[in-house]
Amino acid sequence: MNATFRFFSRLEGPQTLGRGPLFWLGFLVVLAGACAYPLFSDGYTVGNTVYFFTWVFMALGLSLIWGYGGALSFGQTAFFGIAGYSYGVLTINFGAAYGFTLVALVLAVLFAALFAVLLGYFLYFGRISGVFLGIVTLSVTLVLERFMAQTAGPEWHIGKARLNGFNGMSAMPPLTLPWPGGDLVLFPDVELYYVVLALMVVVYLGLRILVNSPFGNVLVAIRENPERAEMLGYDIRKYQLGAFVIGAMLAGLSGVLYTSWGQYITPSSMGMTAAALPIVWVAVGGRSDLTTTLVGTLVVLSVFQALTIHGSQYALVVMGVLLVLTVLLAPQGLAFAFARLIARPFRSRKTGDV
Amino acid sequence: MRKEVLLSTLGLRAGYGGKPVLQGLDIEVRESEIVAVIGRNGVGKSTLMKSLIGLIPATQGSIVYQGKAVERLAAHRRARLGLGYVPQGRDVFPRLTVGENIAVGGMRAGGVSEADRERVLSYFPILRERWNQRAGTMSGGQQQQLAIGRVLVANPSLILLDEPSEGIQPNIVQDIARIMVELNRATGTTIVLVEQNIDMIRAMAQRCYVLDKGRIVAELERDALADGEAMRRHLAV
Amino acid sequence: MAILETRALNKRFGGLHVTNNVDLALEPGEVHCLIGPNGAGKSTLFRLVLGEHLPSSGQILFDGEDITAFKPFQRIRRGMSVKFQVPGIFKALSVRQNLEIAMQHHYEPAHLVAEIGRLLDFLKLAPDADRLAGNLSHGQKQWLEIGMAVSLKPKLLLLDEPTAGMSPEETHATGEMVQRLNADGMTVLAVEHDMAFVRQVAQKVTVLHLGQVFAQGTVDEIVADERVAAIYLGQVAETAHA
Amino acid sequence: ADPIKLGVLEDQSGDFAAATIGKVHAIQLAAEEINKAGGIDGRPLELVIYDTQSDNTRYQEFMRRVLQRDKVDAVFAGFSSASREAYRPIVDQLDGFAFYNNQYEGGVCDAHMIVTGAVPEQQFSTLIPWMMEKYGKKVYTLAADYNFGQISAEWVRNIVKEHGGEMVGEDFIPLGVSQFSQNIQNIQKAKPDFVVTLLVGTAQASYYEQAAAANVGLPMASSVNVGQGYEHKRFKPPSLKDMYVTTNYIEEVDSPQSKAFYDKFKAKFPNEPYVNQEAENSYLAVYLYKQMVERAKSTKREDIRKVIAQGDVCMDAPEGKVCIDPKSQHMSHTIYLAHVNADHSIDFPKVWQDIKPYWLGEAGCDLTKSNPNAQYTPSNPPPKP
Amino acid sequence: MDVGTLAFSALYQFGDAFAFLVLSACGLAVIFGMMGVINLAHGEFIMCGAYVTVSAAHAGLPLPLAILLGALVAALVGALVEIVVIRHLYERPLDTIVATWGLSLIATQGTLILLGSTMAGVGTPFGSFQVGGYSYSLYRVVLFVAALVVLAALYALFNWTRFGVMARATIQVPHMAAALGVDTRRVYTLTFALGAGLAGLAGGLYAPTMTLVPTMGTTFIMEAFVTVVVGGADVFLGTAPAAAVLAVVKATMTSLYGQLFGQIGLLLAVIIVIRVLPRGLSGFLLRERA
Ligand SMILES: Nc1ncnc2c1ncn2[C@@H]1O[C@H](COP(=O)(O)OP(=O)(O)OP(=O)(O)O)[C@@H](O)[C@H]1O
Ligand SMILES: Nc1ncnc2c1ncn2[C@@H]1O[C@H](COP(=O)(O)OP(=O)(O)OP(=O)(O)O)[C@@H](O)[C@H]1O
Ligand SMILES: NC(N)=O
Ligand SMILES: [Mg+2]
Ligand SMILES: [Mg+2]
Repeated sequence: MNATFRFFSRLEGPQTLGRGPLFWLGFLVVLAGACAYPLFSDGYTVGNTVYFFTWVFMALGLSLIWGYGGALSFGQTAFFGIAGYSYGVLTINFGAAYGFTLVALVLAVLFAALFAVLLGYFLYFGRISGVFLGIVTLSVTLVLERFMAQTAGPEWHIGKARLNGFNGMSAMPPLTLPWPGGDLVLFPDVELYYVVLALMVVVYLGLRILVNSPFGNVLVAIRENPERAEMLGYDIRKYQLGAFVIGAMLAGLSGVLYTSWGQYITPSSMGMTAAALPIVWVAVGGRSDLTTTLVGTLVVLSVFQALTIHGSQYALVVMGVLLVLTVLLAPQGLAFAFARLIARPFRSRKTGDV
Repeated sequence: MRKEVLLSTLGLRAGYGGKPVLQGLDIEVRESEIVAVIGRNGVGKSTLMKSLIGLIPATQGSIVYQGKAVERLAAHRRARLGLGYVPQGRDVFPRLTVGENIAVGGMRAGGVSEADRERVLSYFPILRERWNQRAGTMSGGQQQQLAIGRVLVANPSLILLDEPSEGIQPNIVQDIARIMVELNRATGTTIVLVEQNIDMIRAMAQRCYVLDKGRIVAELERDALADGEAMRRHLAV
Repeated sequence: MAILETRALNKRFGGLHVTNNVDLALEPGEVHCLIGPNGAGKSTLFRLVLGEHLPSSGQILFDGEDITAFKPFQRIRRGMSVKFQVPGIFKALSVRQNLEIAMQHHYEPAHLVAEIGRLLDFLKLAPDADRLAGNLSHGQKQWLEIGMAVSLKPKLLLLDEPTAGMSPEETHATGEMVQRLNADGMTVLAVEHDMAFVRQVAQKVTVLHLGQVFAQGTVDEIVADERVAAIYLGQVAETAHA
Repeated sequence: ADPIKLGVLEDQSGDFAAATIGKVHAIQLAAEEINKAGGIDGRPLELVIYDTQSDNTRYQEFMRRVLQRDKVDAVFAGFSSASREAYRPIVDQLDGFAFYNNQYEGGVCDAHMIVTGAVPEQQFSTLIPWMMEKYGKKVYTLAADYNFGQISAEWVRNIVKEHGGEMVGEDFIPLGVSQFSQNIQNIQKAKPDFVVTLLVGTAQASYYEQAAAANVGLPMASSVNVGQGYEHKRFKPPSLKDMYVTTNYIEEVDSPQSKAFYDKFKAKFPNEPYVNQEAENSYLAVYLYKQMVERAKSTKREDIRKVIAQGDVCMDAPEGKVCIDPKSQHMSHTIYLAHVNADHSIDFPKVWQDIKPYWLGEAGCDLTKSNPNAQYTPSNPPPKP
Repeated sequence: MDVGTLAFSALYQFGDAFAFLVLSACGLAVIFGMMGVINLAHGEFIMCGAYVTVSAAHAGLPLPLAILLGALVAALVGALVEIVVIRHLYERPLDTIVATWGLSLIATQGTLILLGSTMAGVGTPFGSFQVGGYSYSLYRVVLFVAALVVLAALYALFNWTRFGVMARATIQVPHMAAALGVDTRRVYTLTFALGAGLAGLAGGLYAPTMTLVPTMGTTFIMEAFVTVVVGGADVFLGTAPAAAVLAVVKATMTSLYGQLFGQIGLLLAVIIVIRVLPRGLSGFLLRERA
């Protein structure tokens, strides 16, 4: 009991919206709903929901880097792409047997992390900040896109895996779970749904603990006033780098899940439009909180998809209008505006007296 | 004989996003007067100054300047009517040069005349010396001098001074007090002064409001100001 | 051995020689005030000591160690802390969180909450603990920043105009706080223009002028120095709170 | 009777919209005609249309949607090859049946796919020898720097060599680039007899205007421009003067079938800026599908493929006669050589009948025997058995 | 080939790249440098200028006037956008990324719906000239001159006029500028309109040489951002040298290794410049200025 309490108390703090028994009760209800829902739904809806879920990791990572750390990374898609391609190259070369796809997933995320360490070191130890950071990260992802787009020729291959240029790489196996009596192939259906849902819950709770820890405190401090944070004795570059790498790994996780979901990865996943989308999700949801980011991302993804399905040629116009209105009318993000209305009984975070 | 009222507030209330700070303030500033406003930290002195110049809206009450209700006017309109404002914390334009900062100060009057510029530079010689230095790289006290000079070039008829002595070396504090008094005598410029520095208040002010928790709790006339002990008591309310 | 020592320290900005061959030594346990005209180079000297600026030449020693090339956070970890001239706080965070961030690595988690509470009382900010720091009045921000600096329990506390914008009363209280910290063994280096404060706390005073050490001595010696009066204090400097 | 459902995934907005809105309209036109005439075997044709917004991820989302939720019988999908590659794994995974009604770089050997567009061997084996004969043997290629451009350039290179010509230059242009001063100079320096322009997308089409402004004055040959992006209508004459294009259809084709098709199209969609070859490919694909379903008496892919295997699935399309090749499930086409005059009017110096999509079959793709779900290129051919 | 021909062609390629970088960037630079707003709808203002220019030319207006009209209309649209949307976001500049991205969606798709997927061009004026066996488009030279004129005019405007000083003051400490009598709202509106108008001018100038489609603005975006960033915070000091440096990089890489490397070279140049000079070229130029 006491241990449970301590566990929950580490999940809470001034850095996250929602606390107290009521909030967690609500959380469990939502989780139970999410677990039960495939039983009442069809394959398409489940597969489509998994598709939405795959993007959430990248959004949460950006929330950590940008919302908490104050550094706008415009290049999360670079890590997404690197991990996606890595997964493709690894599994095309080594197959899917013996649960190798899971090894490939881990390795791919590690590649993204490694790249983030290099890039992050270059950025933060070079004291690049503000919009310059955004533009450098954007440039990096655009370089990757341009480069990958022209790898159509036969000379561009890693082992058996052709990079295949702008058309994108396909034919990699989906994720598999080793299972007694034959591996479980995770096609975009119920099995994959539960795996990704579990991952999402773990990542969400893990990030909550992280941002409410002393590490999270320092991260927020750096966002507010880096000079002061340094003058309190913190090596701010290490904290920023830490957040950047974690955010990159989450983007990488999204990349692997996406690649496995559609058995396809393309340079456009690293292009300008793709790079702008995570920023939109996170900003619309409310970047300075994990929960709002998560909810906001899912809302934006489903609203935009629904609009595209039903809105015909006006879909993009309506999307644009919605974005502008959201920014104007819900300055802290849509989810935050809703949360403020709904979460009152949950004793929302104290935001002072503004 | 009393001069005409230049600026007055009636039941002035103002605050920050729903949080009231000024709780119905009545003050009167007469032409060519130097009035001080004193009070502890956080009682609302700067809030009063900001609402007078128009940087925060009055939620209730009126502000009358030269017989005209100005509480609905935007800050730049009030400035153009002759209000000058030296904020607490200087707020110079950091990436403009000293000269450009001065130029912005003269904007409301349509430009800085040679004579005005020379007058201000004679008050604060360091500004001439550093004419092309970026204001953000000036020392704290130098910035404060710039903030004051920037307002003086436009010859405002009423100056709102929020803690002008802050960060200034003692002998220049005395200079500033002297300059202000001279200016007041020579041109009839009216001054509202928020200060913690008793010497400066005594050197300048003819009258003084004591503020506490957003209300005027006392009004001291000239002779009361002479009593240092009483002053200190009020500042410590 | 001096706790802080600068040797032939120089800093130039373009053609401007802002710190000119400064040799300064601080004895452990002293309260040392640095005064001098606006633009004399006091804040710059602070920034050099803290590593915000790198010197054009010269050396800085802290506790016998050469820290000239250290990063700011490394210096802080060796036992300095600072309150800047312009208040540096975390504006969008609550007052309590500001202190928590400062203190979290200096206190056991179990004691942290209580310690924060004590400091809040001490700073008279308890009623404002859950407000955003950016919404405090100017003076309150000063207090908060002093509190953050002090909470690091530094060996050397650097204060740049700690009482700017404070009423005489509060200035006095700040002086008392400095004296108390000093009594517990903390060395303090303060830049101040408020001579009442200097008189209250300083055991030694250094006057900086045009980037150079211009005079040094006790408060009385400095106040009596006509050269200092001429460049800095003016004639009637000292009547009010003597 | 139950309707037959046809999914339509085409870009009606975004970068490619200019070339693809007409594809949707062509499908609507065909469906309307078929339904008026009693449907397919008495079953009405129902279209499920989504706008893929020139975005690969939308193809992935909507391909799942049409196959799983809307349960369509077949899907007509895709303009860019990248979008085709994005949805193809999903079609394979969900065992769907998709028509790619677009000219492309060739090589898709996938039993779940039928391709009605033209491929390089059809367009270049005709175009390049003709150009070399008329203008000379020195050739310069300016191509989009991605699969389509690179593979097409490879075809050009091979054919030029076979015919004893010489490549005097090759420039590859990243998609989205719109400034060509350096390339224009490179071309002038190499002094080719003609330039093969394989430029894709609206931005790259700016080349023509810029080359004309610099007075390059060389004849041009293309498999993709004019037929797809109707550049001769968009740019002011004479910037496309002496451009030669092999295409299986454009609205200027002067035959009774073509006229009839064009008139029907314009009657239904009077604002259509141009009826391009992809519109015709899409239109004929609907009729082809009708014929196959009626012959198979089923909409199941396996039944339809049995009909294809008979090797006689042919029809009279607006361009002329076309047939499906059972090995590759690609189409034979009538190839028109369109020539752009100084005033941007078009004439057709040459027409080739019944050009087969021979390469895949010769290289070893045989869908009647096995299904590799792969895409091959001349430098990456199918593994020899 | 003789040295003169070679030199001229190198110069021409440089000038061509320079003009494209400057004209793409200056509208963005004004809005970003002055207001801190990252305008992702920059390309759509360019498109607006191009569309208006071409429509006006089709309607019979002489091309130079049509171009000016394009710039003017873009400026008016910019003013409107500022008043309706941007004005409310100055406190949170990063949110303008989302808002302007939304605006760009509205603009591109709205144009597609209203005006169709393409528009017919007007053709490039002035013809060509010959230097040492190569023929060049004279209009590209005009573009280069236009870029120089725009740079000079901007520099003069912001450094030598009241408006310039007012605008820079407003951007830095808006409340203080207001308290000193500056009508900050008007300054913001005018500045944004100026940026939009410059984008429109770029669109108008390039319209005769390009495909006219609703998404045409995107082809300017990368060059625009790269130039602004390499230039650094002070746009008037930074844009010209940044465009010059980048034009050399781009022209050289393109001529040696082709367009792909021209583009990748540009992007790598950004990364390297920012690493070496974290505050851009203007930060570097200003570093020692007391
Ligand atoms: N921007 C702001 N947002 C919210 N509250 C504010 C803001 N600025 C000041 N306050 C609050 O308003 C009250 C009055 O502040 P004000 O700055 O007017 O005090 P002051 O009398 O000038 O104090 P000081 O002597 O410290 O300058 C204080 O409680 C302060 O916390
Ligand atoms: N980055 C810089 N570039 C140019 N000059 C500078 C820079 N920083 C400081 N200076 C100059 O160096 C001198 C010393 O400044 P410093 O801030 O150290 O003064 P100070 O003694 O703290 O003065 P104050 O009492 O006014 O705070 C001043 O003349 C200032 O203008
Ligand atoms: N299929 C093409 N042209 O990409
Ligand atoms: Mg105040
Ligand atoms: Mg100082």
